[in-house]
Order: sequence, then structure tokens, then C-alpha cells
Amino acid sequence: MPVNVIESLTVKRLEILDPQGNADEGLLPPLPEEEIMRMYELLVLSRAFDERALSLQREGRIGTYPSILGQEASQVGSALAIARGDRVFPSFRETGVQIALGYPIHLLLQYWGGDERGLRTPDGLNIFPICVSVGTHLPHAVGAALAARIRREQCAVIAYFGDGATSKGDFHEGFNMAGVFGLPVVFICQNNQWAISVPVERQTAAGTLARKAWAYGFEGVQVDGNDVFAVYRATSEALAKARQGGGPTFIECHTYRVADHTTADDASRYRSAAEVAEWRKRDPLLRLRLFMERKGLWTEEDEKNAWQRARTTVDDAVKEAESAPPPEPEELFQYARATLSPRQQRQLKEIAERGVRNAE
Amino acid sequence: MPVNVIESLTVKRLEILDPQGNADEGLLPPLPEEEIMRMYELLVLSRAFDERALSLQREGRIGTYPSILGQEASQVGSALAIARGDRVFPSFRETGVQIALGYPIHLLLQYWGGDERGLRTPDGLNIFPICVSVGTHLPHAVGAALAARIRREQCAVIAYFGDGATSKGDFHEGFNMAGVFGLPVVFICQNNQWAISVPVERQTAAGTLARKAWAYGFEGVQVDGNDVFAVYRATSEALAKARQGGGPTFIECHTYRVADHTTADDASRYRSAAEVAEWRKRDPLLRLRLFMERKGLWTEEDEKNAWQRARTTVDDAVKEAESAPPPEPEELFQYARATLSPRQQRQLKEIAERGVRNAE
Amino acid sequence: MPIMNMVQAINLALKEEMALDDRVVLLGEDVARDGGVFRVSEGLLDAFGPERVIDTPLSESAIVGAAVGMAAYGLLPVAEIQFMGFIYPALDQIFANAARLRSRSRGRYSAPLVVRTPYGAGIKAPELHEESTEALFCQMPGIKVVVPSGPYQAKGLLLSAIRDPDPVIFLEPTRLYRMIREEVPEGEYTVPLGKARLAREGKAVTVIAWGSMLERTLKAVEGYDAEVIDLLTLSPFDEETLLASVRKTGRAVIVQEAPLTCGLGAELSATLAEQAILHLKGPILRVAAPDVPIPLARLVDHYLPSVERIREALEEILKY
Amino acid sequence: MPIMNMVQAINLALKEEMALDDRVVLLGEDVARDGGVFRVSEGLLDAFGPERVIDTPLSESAIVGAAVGMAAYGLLPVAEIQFMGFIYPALDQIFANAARLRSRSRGRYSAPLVVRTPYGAGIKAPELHEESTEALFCQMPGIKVVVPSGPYQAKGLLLSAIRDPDPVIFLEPTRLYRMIREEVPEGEYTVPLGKARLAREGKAVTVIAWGSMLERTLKAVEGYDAEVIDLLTLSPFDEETLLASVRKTGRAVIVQEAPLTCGLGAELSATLAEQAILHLKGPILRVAAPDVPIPLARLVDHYLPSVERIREALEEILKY
Ligand SMILES: Cc1ncc(C[n+]2csc(CCOP(=O)(O)OP(=O)(O)O)c2C)c(N)n1
Ligand SMILES: Cc1ncc(C[n+]2csc(CCOP(=O)(O)OP(=O)(O)O)c2C)c(N)n1
Ligand SMILES: [Mg+2]
Ligand SMILES: [Mg+2]
Repeated sequence: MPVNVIESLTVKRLEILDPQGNADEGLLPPLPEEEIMRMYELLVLSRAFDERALSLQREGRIGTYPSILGQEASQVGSALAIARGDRVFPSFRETGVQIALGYPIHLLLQYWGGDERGLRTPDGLNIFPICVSVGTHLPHAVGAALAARIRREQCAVIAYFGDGATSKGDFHEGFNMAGVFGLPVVFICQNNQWAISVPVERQTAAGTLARKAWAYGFEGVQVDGNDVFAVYRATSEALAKARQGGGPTFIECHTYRVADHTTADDASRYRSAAEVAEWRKRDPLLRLRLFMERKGLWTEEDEKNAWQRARTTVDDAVKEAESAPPPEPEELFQYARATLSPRQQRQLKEIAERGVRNAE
Repeated sequence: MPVNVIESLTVKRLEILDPQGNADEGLLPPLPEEEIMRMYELLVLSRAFDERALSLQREGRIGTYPSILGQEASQVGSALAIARGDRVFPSFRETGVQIALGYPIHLLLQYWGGDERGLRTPDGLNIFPICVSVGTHLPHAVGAALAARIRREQCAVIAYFGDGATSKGDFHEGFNMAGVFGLPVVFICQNNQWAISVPVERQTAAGTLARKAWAYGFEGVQVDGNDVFAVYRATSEALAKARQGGGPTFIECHTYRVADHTTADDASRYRSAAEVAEWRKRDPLLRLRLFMERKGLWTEEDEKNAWQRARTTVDDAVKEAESAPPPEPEELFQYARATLSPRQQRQLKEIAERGVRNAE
Repeated sequence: MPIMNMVQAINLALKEEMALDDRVVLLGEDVARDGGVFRVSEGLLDAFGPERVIDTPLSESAIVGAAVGMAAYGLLPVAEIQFMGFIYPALDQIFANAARLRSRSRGRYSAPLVVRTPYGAGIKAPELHEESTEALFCQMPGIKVVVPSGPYQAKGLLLSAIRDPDPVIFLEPTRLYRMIREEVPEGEYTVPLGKARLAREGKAVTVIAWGSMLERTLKAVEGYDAEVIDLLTLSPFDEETLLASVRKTGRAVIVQEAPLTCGLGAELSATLAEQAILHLKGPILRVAAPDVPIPLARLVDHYLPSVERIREALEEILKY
Repeated sequence: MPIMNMVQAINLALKEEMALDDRVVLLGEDVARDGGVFRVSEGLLDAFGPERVIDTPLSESAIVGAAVGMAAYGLLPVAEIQFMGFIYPALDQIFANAARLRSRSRGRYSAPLVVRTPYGAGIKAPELHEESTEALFCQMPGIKVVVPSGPYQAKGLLLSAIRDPDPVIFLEPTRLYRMIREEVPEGEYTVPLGKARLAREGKAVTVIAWGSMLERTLKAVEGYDAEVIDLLTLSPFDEETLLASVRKTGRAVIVQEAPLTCGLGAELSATLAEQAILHLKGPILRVAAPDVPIPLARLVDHYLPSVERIREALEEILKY
């Protein structure tokens, strides 16, 4: 149709650290060496946790668990950009974010072990409980950002979700509201290429997910999600922009779900081993390690020690989680409402009495 | 952020006929003169209906009614591009589309008069019932398109909605699904600048609505919605593309809701008279009339006759609508389910008996 | 004491509470500039500014979802859904999120929000403008459901709802918005949640109603020795008051505007059948709409429970 | 006759009906390539191709909404929602559209679709994977609600549901998916909608259950002279069978997995209290979950109605 072009929009991609550990020095975020090493230790800890969780599941010691294998850089890199006062809205596959932010590891294990007491974020950490209903937490993040603005609180909000979540109505309504109100939210999509068995090309016909931000009047950027520096840098800049009143940003972390969707899934039913192998080569831990080695920051010995420390930390958490007393039936009612109705009180009494009777 | 541009997208706008009635001859759709005059007569009929509906409402002869004043070109222009077998999914403000497609006018009046019998589309016309719940019909249109493909039916689907509807989750989920499956759907948004009291700039931060289509991997185009040729041309091309397997298109008709949102609304509470006056100058009927006059197709006399015919048609429809017998209580149950449950049968019996008793 | 209708009473409640507590924030479609399609929030934008009276995009799910996030982070949002039929897109946010945030976070977060919406039939509006599907909400532990039956109750209940630490669905019977005018005190008073009101004392039969059906019920019982209970809070409802009355009268009629099946009346009846059956002289009767979608204006009188139908139920039960 | 579990029986029903009627089309998340997260649609993509077994984006509202459009234009879509807790985003499409299309179009269009979803607790899954909010759907005139209690019923009911001219919500008790194995005929047979099944005859008390509670109920009644009714269709439910049984036994216990308040049990009880009260010897008892959000795995046994609790109710009612 021969007509006038009235808008031109572009989408950019950020890459800093390549699979061989070479960094674009001009783009490298200004991180002290200790910070870089801490970053790596958190990547290792996330992976150590993940490995352990998978084996605990196989042993029947926890329930279904969604692995983060391959997504550690997207998670740790973005989490390290978050400031104390910021508010975090994770989905269900953000173990690396939670760990990097200091969410107690034994609580994570309790949660995945079927004990909701693991969902209570310790005071002082602003992390919403894991959101299982895909995408429904995005409007919550928007509301939190609106609250921050109204209450004149200098913080940003960050919400995590997957490529599958971009198809949900709540993604759209949340993004749109953030755009209209110019709110301090950073939306991070871990585009790990799969939503269970549905590849991203069957999730949307859009060439990138990042471009979706334009539909809401703000910028979307794609980053190499296996590149911890790129993720860190993009997130830091977006959070800073948000805190300065610059409005929302959408970051698409281009990464890959190396493991099955969850321990209940068998990805070999729907994708090729070759594809997985290809992505294994882009391992996010390896490339940071190579970078550090090249810089003389890291030795074989350091590597061994880091893993040792991580595994000990996870071991301790497993012990702590498994030594927690079983939840009492009262727990059912404790947070049902601020005040129980007379009917609920009767039900509680009955269940508690039955619990005691069964214990006798 | 100094990084690579990986996508560039543009949005175009189509204009053919200007407010003075000058047309870009290169873009003019190849319509025979009678077709152009029929187009104009339908614009007049739509407006005559609208005027009459407003006065019927004031007289208490129908209920709340949403005027289409100012949007006639978007409606008639697009409707005339629709082929017999195509499937149409209107919102609640598509009187002009319905009239142009031959929906019986007295049924429209019955519906707006609070009688659901007006919702039954005559056999042979593929128009879904008016959709009041904003945006929920977009997935229906997508499903109809999917059905057409699966059943190998050579038709396209067209769905109408407003600027407000672009904020709904169902807009997003429907558009996305249409994109993923490359379905034969044309989405027409009448961006009339207002959703009740909310102006489009507070509905979305996106510079155009048209660009939203890129988020779903297909093209969006803006047209001057008060330019019946531009609307007709864009719709024809999009429908043809759809029928040929070219997938969905989004058309944003840039127009204006000159009247109040509905007869229950008072737009002077939230927008300036100056703004309305500005848009009145871009009247879609006037510019086609000027075009026809300039071409020697239309005289003062023709104009009078056209209005006369339109008013007579509407008068007849009013008579027919008002002479319909009142709906019987059985009507409540008739389409509740294909087969009534025993309980419903009892309820029907009771209500019918009561109806008779009250009539006695 | 000023005399006012329900719209004015709700407006007054909002205005006073917003002045008292700056955590209270309104949001919804057309609530600010336009003052709400029923003018419930008229004047509040001028009084409190656009940060506290917020016109949102047309996004019911995000309205409620944003309210959850606002409530979790220190505000007391009052969200308006324009008509009850448009709350359905927000049910996911209400059921899966608002209702469970306290539980999901084990008390770390909660969602002290109110969702207000006009509700019920009789205003001659198109489809989905006259729903009464209150029972949907009553089955969700974690949320409260409130229906005022007049201006005085409306103000007092809304203040309680805003102050309640959990999410409250506040249903405003549209037919009553301007029908009933009564004295409404300025300044603070609350009507407690969870308590029914004895609208009329009687000994022969207990009639339970709420919202716009209360008005019809009160007309219908004229001349009968009927006790009328105005439920006010539908969830958690006031078992005690119901049971005490029915144990006294021995007869129960429940009047509900919604279709019969699985309406709240079912729960009330089941509660009586479980806990007061030995006091009952006859069946527990429900007067309700039939099990069909609510029709448009011209058929609505055939659909809604009428004074006459309530009377017939009274006549029937009094035979026992 | 082959012996199979419920997953296999449902798979067989789909396969046979798709072979018989090419209007039947499946759609949902992971139903095609992956064969469904419970493998209910395993092998169907290979058998019928990607036009009839459709993997959709993660969009519950559009899945049901598209099914409405497909059904209106000549197909018989069977949509899968992955877990019942994820049907909430589609409630708007179900309540405001699917349930009313016949009525809204005065019969010009209808929505002969089925929404299948795994339902109920006991599979140790995270939040929203174990919901049992069937009563939400039972209050919507215009849709039917079906719950099989075993493989044989599942196949026969699903065939009826697909052939039904109106929308059907088909709830599959996840806990039973692989628990019960029984003979399931190949080839065509249907179990009619709207009819309950006498799962056990008895004279002293009527126990009504459905879905996974039926299995517990049958265990609990061992040693009692109890009649057990397997409801099968929850909406419209089989009043006649219920009333006949309760009029005979004079005692009723309803067992429901959902929280007590406003569950379907309330409607069943209210129906009995309205139409059979004079035959009742004692209260109508409901055994149900408490009014709290369903917990995660470690507390779920405290939450769900147990065999023991059903027995206690039997003991109690038999005192009358
Ligand atoms: C509303 C909703 N629908 C379906 C599911 C079931 N489900 C869990 S995860 C998932 C895929 C999510 O994909 P994506 O958003 O890409 O996240 P990822 O699993 O890749 O991290 C689905 C369909 C759900 N949890 N919520
Ligand atoms: C889901 C839903 N929410 C709210 C409403 C009330 N309402 C009716 S029309 C309207 C505004 C629609 O704006 P737009 O989509 O721009 O269409 P227009 O009225 O301008 O034609 C609103 C909010 C509705 N009908 N449906
Ligand atoms: Mg993914
Ligand atoms: Mg508009």
C-alpha cells in the first residue's frame, strides 16, 4: 500500500561476554573484581542448589521441581542489579534470583517439599511469593510500582516471567498500565525458548519478544541471557532509569531451558537432543569462569573451593529444611483470613481435635 | 545502550479523500459510480438511523443507545468490503456495519428497546450478536477463522472493536493466537479517541494503535477513519490477503466519537467543545458528498432524495419494531439450553402460569 | 442529619475515609474525571487529585491485579468495576491472587482491598449490566462479600470494608442507588462485617434477604407475622442470627435475586437444614430467579422474584 | 473387554469420536506434541494431524474464546485447560460468552464445546493444581458440568459431552487418573448427562458423592446399610434420583471435596430441604473440606474429607 510511514521502531540486542569468555571492554559494567567473583559464586550456588533439588526430587524428598539449568546468568545477573528497597515479583522458576537476593535456601526446599511455610519471605526482603499462575503477578508488580510512586518511595519494581507468559492477558494489561502511568517497573522475560512443549515460535509470531514493549509505548531490549554482564548491565540501567522516573523497560533475556520443564516432564518427547547440546555450549557459568581465568582472577583451586562452599551451603539448608517439624493442622487456618469466622473456628477446632486424636 | 539493532518496524497511514472532497486518484479504489453512490446512501441511512435512535431514546421508546455519529465512514467503508461468506464479529457500536450488511433495522431497534429477539441474525447473514463485554469477541473471531481453515471454507473473518478494547487481555490473546496460526482475520479498531471518559492517550502510551500488531508478528496500518475510500481500500486489501492465506491484518481507523458515549453519558464533563467542533469539520459524509458533487455524480436534489429515502426506511423500521408483540415469558427459557432440565421445566411452567394469571 | 440516597452515602464514605487515611486510593474505569458512570466518585478527583483517584485503562484484570500490588505495598485501594458483569475478567485475580495472598505468603503480605461494583437487575441495561452472581465470591475462602440494602448501611459497611485487613467484594444494588433516601450521619460510624440486621421482628416465619430483594421482601411481609433478616454480609454470613430466628419461628423463606441453583440461598438453606432442622415445621423455601440468563428489560419483570411470589411462598410455608 | 485407567479411557473416547466425526478438534496447551501433561491426548496428533490436535499459546481465555468461535462455526472443539486452577482466566469467556451464546443469539448460534480439565486434590502439586471449585460452574445456566468417577463413566460421559449441543465443563478427578482400572468397552456407548448412578443400594441413609470422593465414600460405607449416589452430572443434577433415595432412607449425607461454604453440596442439601424435608429423620449433613485455601501436599490430608470423617457423619445421622 503506497502510503506514509508515520512510525519507525527498532529493537536492540546487547551482548558483552562471548562463550569463549571474551568481553567487549567498552560495554563491560564497572564491577570491582570481588563483585565479579561474588557473581560467579552465586552462579555456582544456584547451580549447586539446582542439582541438589533435582536429586532430592528423584529420592522423593521434595515434590515436582522446575530446574533453572542454563538460566543462571539471567537470574543472578539481574538479581545483583536489584537494590535493597526494590520490590521483586518472581514467577516459579526464579530460584537463582531468590538465592542471589538472600532468600533462605532451606525455605525454598521446604516450599518445593510441599510445605507452604517456605513461602514466607523473611522481613526485610521484598520478594513476593512464588507465582504459579502464569503471568498473574505482572499486574501486582504494576500496583506495587503505583504504590511506590504514590507513597513517594524511591524504589523500583522488577518482575520475572517466561516466554510463555507473554501470551497471557495479564502480561498485556500489566504492561499497558505500566506504560500509561510511566511506572518504575522493569519487566524481565527469561525467554528460555520453551513453555513446556511449546517453542517460542509457536508462542508468538513476533520476531523478538522485546519488540512487544513498543505496543505499550516503552522500550524493549534483547540481551544475551547467558551473558551475565549483559544481563547485569541492562538490568542496572533499566532499574536506574525507573528510579529516576524514566518509566518502565522490558528486557528479554535470550536464554535456554536446558533441563526438562519440571521433574514431571520429559522434554525428549518434543525437542531434539541436538538443540539442547547446542545450547549447552553456551553455558553461562563457563564463560564467566573463562573470563575470570583470563583476567587472572580465578584458578582451578578457586573453582574447587567455590563448589565446595556452595555444596556445603546447600547441604546445611537441606538439613535445616528436613529437620523442620511437620506443619500442624492449625497452619491450614492461620493465614486464611486475618480473623476467622465462627464457622472457620468450628472447623479449626474439629480438625485440630482430629489431629490430636490421630496422633494418640 | 550502544548495541546492535536487530529489528526495525514501521507503521503506515493511508489517506485518500481529504475533508474538502479531493481524492488521491492513484489510491482511489476502483469502484463504479453506482457503488460510490450506494456507499453514500448507506452513510446517510446510518446517520438517519442514528439520529432517530437518539430521539427515540429521548422519548423513552428505546433504552440506552450508543451513537455512531462521526464513525459512519469507518463502519460503512469497511462493511462494504466484506463478502457474503465472511464472518463478522461486531462490538456494540457497529450499527453502521450492521445496516450496511443488511441486518434488519427493526431488529436493531428491538434490541436497543430491550427485547433480545432483536439479537437473532437472519439466516444467511454471518453476523455475531452484539458483544457488550468489551473485547471478548476477539477470540471468537479467531476461533471462527480457525474453523474456516480447518473446514476449508474460503472466507475471511472480520472483528470490530474500539480503542478502549485494545487494553483488554482478550485483545492480546486473540491477536497473538491469530498471529501464531496465521489466520484469515481482519481486526478493525475504530479508534474514536475515547473510551467513555478516557482519552486514547490515557488508554495506552503507544504512539499509534496500529503498531500493536507488530507485537503479534503481523502488520498494522492506520487509516483516516473518516475517509470512506481509505477504509474501504485497506479493508478490501486485508480481506483479500486473508482469503489468500496471507494471515491477519490490523487496521486502525483513526476517527472520532462526536456524540456522548451513550445516551446515558454526558461527554461535556470530560472533554472540550472545541475538540468536538474540530472533528465535526472532518465529517465523513460531507467529504464524500463533496467528492461526488465535484465528479458531477450528485446534486442538491439527490441529497434531498437520499435523506428522504433513508428517513422513510427508518420510519418503517420503527413501525415494525413497535408493532412487534411483547415477548412472552416463555422466551426466557427458549434459548437457555437446547433441552431444559426438569427443574427449568418446572420454573417455566410456574412463570408461564403466573404470566397468564397476571394477564387475566 | 442529612437525608441522602445510596450513591451519595457511598460517595460520602469514600470522601471521609480518604480525608482520614491517605492510604485510601480509588481506581477504575471513568472513576476520576467522569466521577464514575453512576457518579459515585463525583468530586473526589478534585478533592484528592489524580494520584489518589485514578482513571485506568479498560483492563478489569489489571485493575484488580494492580490493587493487589498496591494493597501489598501499603495502600488501601478501592477498585471500581463498572458493572458486575465485567468483574468476570478479574475473577482470576480475585480467586487465584487477592483471596490467597495472605495464605500464599504465610502472612507476610495481605491484600486489604475493596472491589466495589454495581450489582443486580432492574435498570433496563444491556446484557451483563444486571448480574447477581454473588455466590461465586462466597465460595472463596479469604474474601468477604458485602451487600448494603440502603444508604445508611452502605456508608457504614463501606467504611468497615475499607478498614478490613482482607479483600472485600462490595456489591451495590444498582436498583436501589437512587430509590431509597434516608438519614445518613456525617462523620464516622461503621456497620460491622459479618453481622446481619433484624429488619423486622416477627414470630411466624423468618424471611432472609439482601440487597434489592430486601425492599421487595419488606413489602411482601406486610400483614404477616414475619421476621425479616437483612443479611448485609454474605460471606462470612451471620449464622448465629439466622439460626436464632429460625429456631424461634420454625419456618424459613429465602429470597434471592440470582437464579435458584447454587445461589447463596442454597448455602443458607443447607446451613439451616444442618443445624436447625429439628425446629422446622416445614420445608425451607427459596424464592429466586429461574435458571436462565438474565433477560433484557422487557422480560425482566417475569424473571425477578416479585412481591407476589414472595407472598405466595409465605402463604405456602404458613400452611405448615 | 480391555481393562484401562481413566487416562486411557478418556484418550480412547477422544480417539474414537475424532475418527467418527471430523468436526471434533482438540486444542490446549501441550495437548499435541506432548500429548498433554497427563498424556490424555497421547497419540492423537499422530492420528489426526496438527489441524485437529492443536497446541495453543499459553492463553486460557483465548483457548476457550476460540473454542466458542469454532463451535459457532461448525466444529465440536474439546479444549483442555491444564489444571482447574488455570480455568479462572477463562471464566469470563465461559460465563459471559459460552454459557450465553445460544441465548444471546436467540438460537442462531450455539457453543457445543467441551472444556476438559484435571480437577481435585491429592497429587502433591503446587498451588492452583488441586482446585475443586465445580460449584462456580453449576450456578451458570447454559452450561453443563460433568465429573466421572471411574474409567467406564469417563468414556461414556465424555462422548455424551462432546455430542451435547451446549457447552460442557468436564472435570477429571486427577487423583483417580491412574488409581482405578476397570473394563471399558471399545466402540460406542454413552452415559447420559443429567443422570446420577446408584453406586450402591441401601435403606438406612443416602450418601451423595462425586469424583474422587466417591471412592472414599464407598470405603466409608462398608458395613452400613447405606445407599450411595454417584452424581456424575453436577449441572443439571439428577433431582429425581436424589429425592427418591432420600425419601426412601430418610437420611442424607453429602460428601464434597470442596470447602464447605457454597459448594455444590449446599444446593443438593437445599433441594432436599425444599422437597423432601418431611421425609427426613434428622439433619442433612455435609462432609466437606474446611473454608480455607487448599494447602500444599504436607497438609492436604488434614484438609480433605477422609474415610473417617465420612464414617463419623454416618454414625451421627444414624442416631436419628
Ligand atoms: C495460567 C497458567 N496456565 C498454565 C499453567 C501450567 N504451566 C506451568 S509452567 C507453563 C509454561 C510456562 O512457560 P514460560 O512462561 O515460558 O516459563 P518457563 O516454564 O519456560 O520458565 C505452563 C503452561 C500455569 N502454571 N498457569
Ligand atoms: C469488559 C467491559 N468493561 C467495561 C465495560 C463498560 N464499557 C462499555 S463501553 C466502554 C468503553 C469502550 O471504549 P472503546 O473500546 O473505545 O469503544 P467505544 O465506546 O469508543 O466505541 C466501557 C468501559 C464493558 N462493556 N465491558
Ligand atoms: Mg519458557
Ligand atoms: Mg473508543
